[in-house]
Amino acid sequence: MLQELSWKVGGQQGEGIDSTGKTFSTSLNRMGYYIYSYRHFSSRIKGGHTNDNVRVTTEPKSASADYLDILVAFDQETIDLNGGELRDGGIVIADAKFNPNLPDTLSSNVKLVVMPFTKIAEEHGAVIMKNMVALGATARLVGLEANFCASVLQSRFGRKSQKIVDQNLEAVKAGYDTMSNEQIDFSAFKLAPTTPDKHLFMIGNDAIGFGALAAGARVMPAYPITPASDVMEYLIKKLPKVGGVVVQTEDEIAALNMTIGASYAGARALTATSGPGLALMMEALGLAGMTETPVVIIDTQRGGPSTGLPTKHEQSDMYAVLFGNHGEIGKIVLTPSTPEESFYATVDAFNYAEKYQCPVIIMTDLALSLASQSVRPFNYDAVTIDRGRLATQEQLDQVPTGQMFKRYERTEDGISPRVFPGQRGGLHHVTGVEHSEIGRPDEGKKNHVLMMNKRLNKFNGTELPNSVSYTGDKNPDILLIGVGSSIGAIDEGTERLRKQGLKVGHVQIKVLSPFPINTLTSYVNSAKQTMVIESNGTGQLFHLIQFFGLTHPEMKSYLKYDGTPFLPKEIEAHVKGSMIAWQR
Amino acid sequence: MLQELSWKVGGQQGEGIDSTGKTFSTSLNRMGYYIYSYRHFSSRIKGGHTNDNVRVTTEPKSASADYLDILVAFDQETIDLNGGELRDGGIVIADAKFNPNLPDTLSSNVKLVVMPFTKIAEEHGAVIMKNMVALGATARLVGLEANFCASVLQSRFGRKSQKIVDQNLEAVKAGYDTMSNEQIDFSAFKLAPTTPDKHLFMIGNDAIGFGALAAGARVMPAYPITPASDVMEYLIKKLPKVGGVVVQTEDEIAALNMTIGASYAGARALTATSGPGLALMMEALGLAGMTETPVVIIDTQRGGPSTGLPTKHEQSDMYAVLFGNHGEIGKIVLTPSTPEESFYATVDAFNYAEKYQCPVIIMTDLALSLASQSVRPFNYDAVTIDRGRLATQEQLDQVPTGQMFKRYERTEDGISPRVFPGQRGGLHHVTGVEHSEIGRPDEGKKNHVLMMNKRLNKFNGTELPNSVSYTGDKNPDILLIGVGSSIGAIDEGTERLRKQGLKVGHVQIKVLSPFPINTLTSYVNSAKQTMVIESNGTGQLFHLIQFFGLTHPEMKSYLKYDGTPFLPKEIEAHVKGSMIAWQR
Amino acid sequence: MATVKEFRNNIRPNWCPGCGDFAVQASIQRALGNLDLEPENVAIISGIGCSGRISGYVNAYGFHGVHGRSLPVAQGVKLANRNLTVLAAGGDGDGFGIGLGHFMHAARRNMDITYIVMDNSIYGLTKGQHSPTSAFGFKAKTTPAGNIENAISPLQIALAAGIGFLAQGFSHDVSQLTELIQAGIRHKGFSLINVFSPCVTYNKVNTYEWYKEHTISLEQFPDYDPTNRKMAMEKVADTDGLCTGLIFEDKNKQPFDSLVEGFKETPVVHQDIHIDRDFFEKTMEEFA
Amino acid sequence: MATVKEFRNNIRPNWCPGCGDFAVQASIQRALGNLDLEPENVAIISGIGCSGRISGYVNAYGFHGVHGRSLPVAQGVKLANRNLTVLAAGGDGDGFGIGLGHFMHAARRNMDITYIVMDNSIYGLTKGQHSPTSAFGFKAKTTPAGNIENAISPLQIALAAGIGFLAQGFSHDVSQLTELIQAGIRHKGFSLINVFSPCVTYNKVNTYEWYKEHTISLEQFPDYDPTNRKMAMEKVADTDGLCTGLIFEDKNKQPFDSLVEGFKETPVVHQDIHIDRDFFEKTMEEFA
Ligand SMILES: Cc1ncc(C[n+]2csc(CCOP(=O)(O)OP(=O)(O)O)c2C)c(N)n1
Ligand SMILES: Cc1ncc(C[n+]2csc(CCOP(=O)(O)OP(=O)(O)O)c2C)c(N)n1
Ligand code: SF4
Ligand code: SF4
Ligand SMILES: [Mg+2]
Ligand SMILES: [Mg+2]
Repeated sequence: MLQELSWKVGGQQGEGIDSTGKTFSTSLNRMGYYIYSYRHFSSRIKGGHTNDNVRVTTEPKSASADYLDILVAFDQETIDLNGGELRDGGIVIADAKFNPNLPDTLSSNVKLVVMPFTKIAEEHGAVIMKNMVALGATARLVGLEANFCASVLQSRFGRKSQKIVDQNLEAVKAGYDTMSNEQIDFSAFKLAPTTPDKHLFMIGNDAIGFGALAAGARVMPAYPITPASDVMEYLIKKLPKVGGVVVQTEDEIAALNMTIGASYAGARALTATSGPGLALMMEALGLAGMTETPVVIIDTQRGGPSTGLPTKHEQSDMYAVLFGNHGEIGKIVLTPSTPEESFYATVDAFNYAEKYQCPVIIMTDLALSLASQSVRPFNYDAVTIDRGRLATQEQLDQVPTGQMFKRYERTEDGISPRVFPGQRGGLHHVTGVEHSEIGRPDEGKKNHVLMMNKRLNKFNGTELPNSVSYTGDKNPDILLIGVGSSIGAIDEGTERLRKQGLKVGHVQIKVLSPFPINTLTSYVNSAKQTMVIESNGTGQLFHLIQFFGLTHPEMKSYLKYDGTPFLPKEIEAHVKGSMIAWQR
Repeated sequence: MLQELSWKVGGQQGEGIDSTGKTFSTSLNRMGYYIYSYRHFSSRIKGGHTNDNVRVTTEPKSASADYLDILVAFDQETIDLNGGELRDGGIVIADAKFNPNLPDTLSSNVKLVVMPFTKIAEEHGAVIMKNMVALGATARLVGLEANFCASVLQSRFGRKSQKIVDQNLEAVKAGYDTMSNEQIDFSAFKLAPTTPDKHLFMIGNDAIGFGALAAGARVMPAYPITPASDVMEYLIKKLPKVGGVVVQTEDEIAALNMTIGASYAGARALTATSGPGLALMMEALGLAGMTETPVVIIDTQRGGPSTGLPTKHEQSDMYAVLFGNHGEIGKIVLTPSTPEESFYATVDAFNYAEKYQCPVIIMTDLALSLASQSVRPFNYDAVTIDRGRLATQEQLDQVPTGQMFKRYERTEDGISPRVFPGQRGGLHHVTGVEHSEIGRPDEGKKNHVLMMNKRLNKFNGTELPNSVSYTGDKNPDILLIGVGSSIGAIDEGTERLRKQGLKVGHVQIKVLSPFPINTLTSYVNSAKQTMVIESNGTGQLFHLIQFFGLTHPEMKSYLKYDGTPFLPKEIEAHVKGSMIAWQR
Repeated sequence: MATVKEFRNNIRPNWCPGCGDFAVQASIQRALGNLDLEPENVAIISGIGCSGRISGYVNAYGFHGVHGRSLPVAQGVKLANRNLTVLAAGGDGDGFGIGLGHFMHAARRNMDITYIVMDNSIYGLTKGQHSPTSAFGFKAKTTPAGNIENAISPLQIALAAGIGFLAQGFSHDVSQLTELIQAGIRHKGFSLINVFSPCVTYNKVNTYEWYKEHTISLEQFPDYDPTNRKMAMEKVADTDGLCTGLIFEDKNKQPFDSLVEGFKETPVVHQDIHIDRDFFEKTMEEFA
Repeated sequence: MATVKEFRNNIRPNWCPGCGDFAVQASIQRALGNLDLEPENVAIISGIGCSGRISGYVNAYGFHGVHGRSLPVAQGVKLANRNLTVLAAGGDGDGFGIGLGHFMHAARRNMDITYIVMDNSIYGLTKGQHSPTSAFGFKAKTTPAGNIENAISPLQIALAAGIGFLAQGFSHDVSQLTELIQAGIRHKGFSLINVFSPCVTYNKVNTYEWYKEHTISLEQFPDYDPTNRKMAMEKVADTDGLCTGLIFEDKNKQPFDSLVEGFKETPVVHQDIHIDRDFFEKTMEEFA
């Protein structure tokens, strides 16, 4: 019996690999299993290898499994590229159509089951249903019902035609039956049962889109880019339902400037992009900072530099987000680790943006943005809306006639009252030039210093709530520090090492600005050794920690930058290796 | 007798204050004096206070003086705004036209000389010559000949008409004569003589423009922006003489992309900008890094954030230059301190760009870019041109037919041979997508890692020559670290403190990337206390040092961010204060 | 009710004496007064340049953004509050140089915004470089040997972009300009009023006199029909872009905000942004 | 002498089977072969999109830049080496969306570059969002309720920008397209060849069939005179931009590089960039 299952389906892009994986994972999620599903795809539309790796567990996990149990292959390339991930005793289920064979390196440990997916599909009405056949075969192998995906197929095709649903289910059943005839020890692949717990299933971008909707965002100007586009595409469907609007702008420069305009005029507004688009937003980002206009920017990191690896995972834009604009502004950067955190971080983002009157960037990485995961249902009551310091009409009425409203009043906490155009008595000026309290250009020495201080000191010393999470041992021998989607892999690595008797702690950083340096310092000081784990080539997080003055002779950097996220076993092995080396 | 003179002329923008200052300073420079002249101006064309502060010394200095000896005022505002800078015994020479008066705070220590500048000028033919009258008055006061500026006026107006030259000289003489009648102890203002040493007189931007010309730059696409425009405007005059071309592009995005295209096709190419334009160049900067295209970018820092203080001094774009592009690329950032260094740094920049095949940014600040200074003549023989690793035709002929040239060959040092389009046998592809050795998109895991390493490790551990300069005591009690134009003020501060018996050392950083962390570490370790001195609000250089792992409990940050450069006395006072506090 | 006075503030523009932009400022103030708008219901979004300062010189809500991006900001403002009268303004470099793409896209997107360009065929604030509307051969700081790029025709490109309202004014004629701005504001959709606004400091060719000599008012052509796009294109070509007055108006074009799916009459800014529990739960359910 | 073969490399395009871009690739290869150019004297600069990949699929020097910026890069290449045949290429989003400003400015700057846009009225590579040439009402991923922006007309804006050569092709007709590209390359100055290049995956409206039905070749109009700009503007308006063939050519326009002050016949890249001592000293003397 399998306590957890790691299954992968692969073939050519445009062949329906996506939806095969999605049908499988969604169905299992509905049954109460926890899913983590990660897609491999490339920057082209049809053709080229793609695969979907679905990990099925009975407890929440937020990483791919180390190994594959089952590989469903629609072409030889799938076997050649992914076969090596199969564990001893793993199975390849392959379409007979392409005369599959196992490379020599695999043949001794892995079993190849050849099934006529395409032929069976044809017999049931359409080649395209070969995916269904494969799902049926999988179901039989892991001990699910043949109709395990009925509800999902119903939701997907039911509105189109019941016939399609039925045909598909028959194809599934045919695959199921065919697999029954194979000589396999089915008990070895039987998936352990789970409690029928209800959870959502979504990608991080969904959680952000839904979070924005719930937080009251009503205007989203954006420009398509992988892996950010889903946020826009989600809100295009939803905002019309609440009187909001998405505008696909001509470029990212327009997107952020329009977001600024909308926010200035009182809407909660956001935009979403990835590296190349972020690069184009730098000037407007500075404008938002200088004019203290609350905006929310979603930055989904992908492989860089330049166009880089648009469909691959990387965490290499931390510097750009933190330091990319010219001049000095205050900004908040949130780095949630999971879709659940992404949802609440998005709600927080809008509140912070208006509370601190500054740009807030929610920074994800490709794995967080695009991996589908089981997620606890969100709590409606936990969604609150705080629009920050808005001037009341009484305050505005007190502005002496002939004078302007002090939009940039220098208050003790640096936060000034806001008004929206349209409000009587609130007239003032806004400019990206250094300005006075009423927003008039003012190049005076004293004024610049005071205004710089006002803008920069808003979060002096502040650590936002939940700036880090901590798991593992207190006073550990080694402290692992990560950011973003790596939480799952690092947590699993941590747990395994602890089971081996090592004292390991794990801090995941959830806020990059204001950077929680104090909290982090006490964690680092409580540990003998520290390892900063991140997906880039230069150690951005590592250097960032030093940037804030925290250095430590036993602080090491562990980098991975081949375009794929960390696996638990990699964390385990690398940390162990480092501890052995260190103890010697 | 004055060992040095600090003179300022002030009035409204558009009134010729600029050229008054320039005539004075250029004339004295020709006489062999050393000049440092700093203009105060604002972001408008006519009207608004402007002034030019000229410091005249017999030894090279690269900072404004602490105090004024003489203030020439064309309006009351000039006195009100600048009178406070006069030393005890200083003199205001003011145009009778506006009925000048000294504020009470000044009247006890400062002398007001009222002279009918405008009236005299009118008598000599044109109101506009009131500036000449003021220059004559100044000449008499400090003991220069009445025709001290004859050669400069000749060069300026001679080609137009000799009559204008003569009229102007007569106006100067009239001012001279009128001053002679004043009851002043002229001997107290007599300027010490100097050796008639020959030096150039220019702003940092001139030195960069001339450096680019000498280094063989032949294509400059750029977009106007303060304080960078002069570089373009200089080269517009010069490049046509050597078959080159300047294109005023539609924006900075086009400017850098066009620069990339020109360099790819074999020209030495550059662009120049300031903060807002730099922000727009981030995407193309990443492209240059990813495609290993040599480009030279001049970034002249001004007050930020956003449009900020376009005509004021600040050093707040260091982060943006170092970290602004998304993803990770290798780049070189040079930060010369003086026009002389700017010239050679520009020559170096083109050589480095082609040697390391990466973008090189020459970063100045407004004071360096725009202050006019005396400069030692440049050495023609020190200008060498090294175009880096270019494939020879023999190498190209060896590329097997049907194969492409390995433009991105993975060599030991990470530097690959280049060819230019037009070369037979050199066909290859260039892309901002991760690519193979022949430049084909390649998203493979292994390839990305190898290519990242290739690009990032080019300068691993390298410190470029002259990455820092050092003056002052060995093993100092306090080490001062600065960057850019502050060299003069810090050096003077250092000298004064040393004369007071303190042990002070001064490191000026000339290269921000690759950061000379090793050299810096040994300097910091040799000192008891360190103070990082910079013109911004967050301590960018300070944090940058920490970023590279160098922290020190006695490392302090000294920031100034009111839009004006450091004065020697400020350095002196602040450092002294800090040492006293520390010794207690 | 509001008058021109209420749109004046006590700030002295920092333009050079004689700059054409003063007349544009006055015309905007008059137009807004004539239209009986309240200052608080007007937002003026400007770019960077001498002209860009204008948002600070009209007593209304003013936003002075970055170079070339006034239109994206203005569109954002309009999205958030469709009840506001939104004006965008800036220079020829700002609007037809760095901002050209935004202009063309804003024109075809057609939000109800009135865009006023102070066209002096020069970069004023950066001290006299040539601009996209500088004529071929024009000498400026950056074209000492004469401009070798062909000038852009704001009128031609606006028509090509499918603009719904197009007019051209001249700083010399404040009453005409006032009327054009009024008409632009009244037009439901995107409108451009290109204004010949001489730079007396850096452009010694396209002076007031030059424009007086070279421009012709469309009133001189009694048969001219500004609702006829073809006629407009021809007239613009025939006059080499130097005609003034209302050049084109398409009154049937629907503005963007009236076309947005699900958009409400109440501006976004005045809506309750809380979503109700039911909608929340149902929407969440879609992820199960 | 070069033939079409020499412009083929052994790389299989990653486009979907049936994509219109294959025909554009073939046409470029044929045109270059027909013109008897050598692969090493041709540089193709492309943007980002499915179409942008084309610079890798022609055996010549190829540069695949960032999204929307092929023209600035291409102009840089031309400045450095005026002897090269420089092609720029990309999609409708790349060229008329994010890159629109560059296009208009490149057209008026008029360097000798041939720009080929693969116009499929969709964002292909990002999976089916509407593009600036998508028609009003068009349904795409980002316009589920139908596009509410008006499409840009590449032909109208090109003419408005003062372009010297304008043609339109269709992927269905490789021989016409080949000829247009040849003519564009031969034209001394900036040329645009807009190509209807159907996206078979995401655009289910503007299919091969649709274009076949809706486009009309200018050959059908024997009196059509492509040297007559006015006629061109009318024809473009009359056919709603759906005509194919050579639309306009102004043979008298001088390209940028022939107008640059002091520019030499020898390309910059082949000049000795050392300056001589005399010039150095004299130039330095100006600072004394
Ligand atoms: C991104 C950016 N690039 C350059 C500048 C510098 N700059 C300020 S105004 C301006 C052009 C002004 O010309 P125009 O728009 O015609 O306005 P005018 O001053 O003539 O009214 C430029 C290039 C800037 N502020 N921002
Ligand atoms: C700055 C930037 N923004 C967004 C993207 C994402 N992106 C890649 S291609 C593309 C549009 C493609 O459309 P089009 O230019 O029409 O080319 P097609 O794929 O249709 O040939 C976009 C938005 C990007 N690469 N860079
Ligand atoms: S420089 Fe020209 S545009 Fe600017 S304020 Fe002066 S006259 Fe007006
Ligand atoms: S998605 Fe469309 S444009 Fe892209 S390759 Fe496929 S058919 Fe061509
Ligand atoms: Mg202008
Ligand atoms: Mg397209």
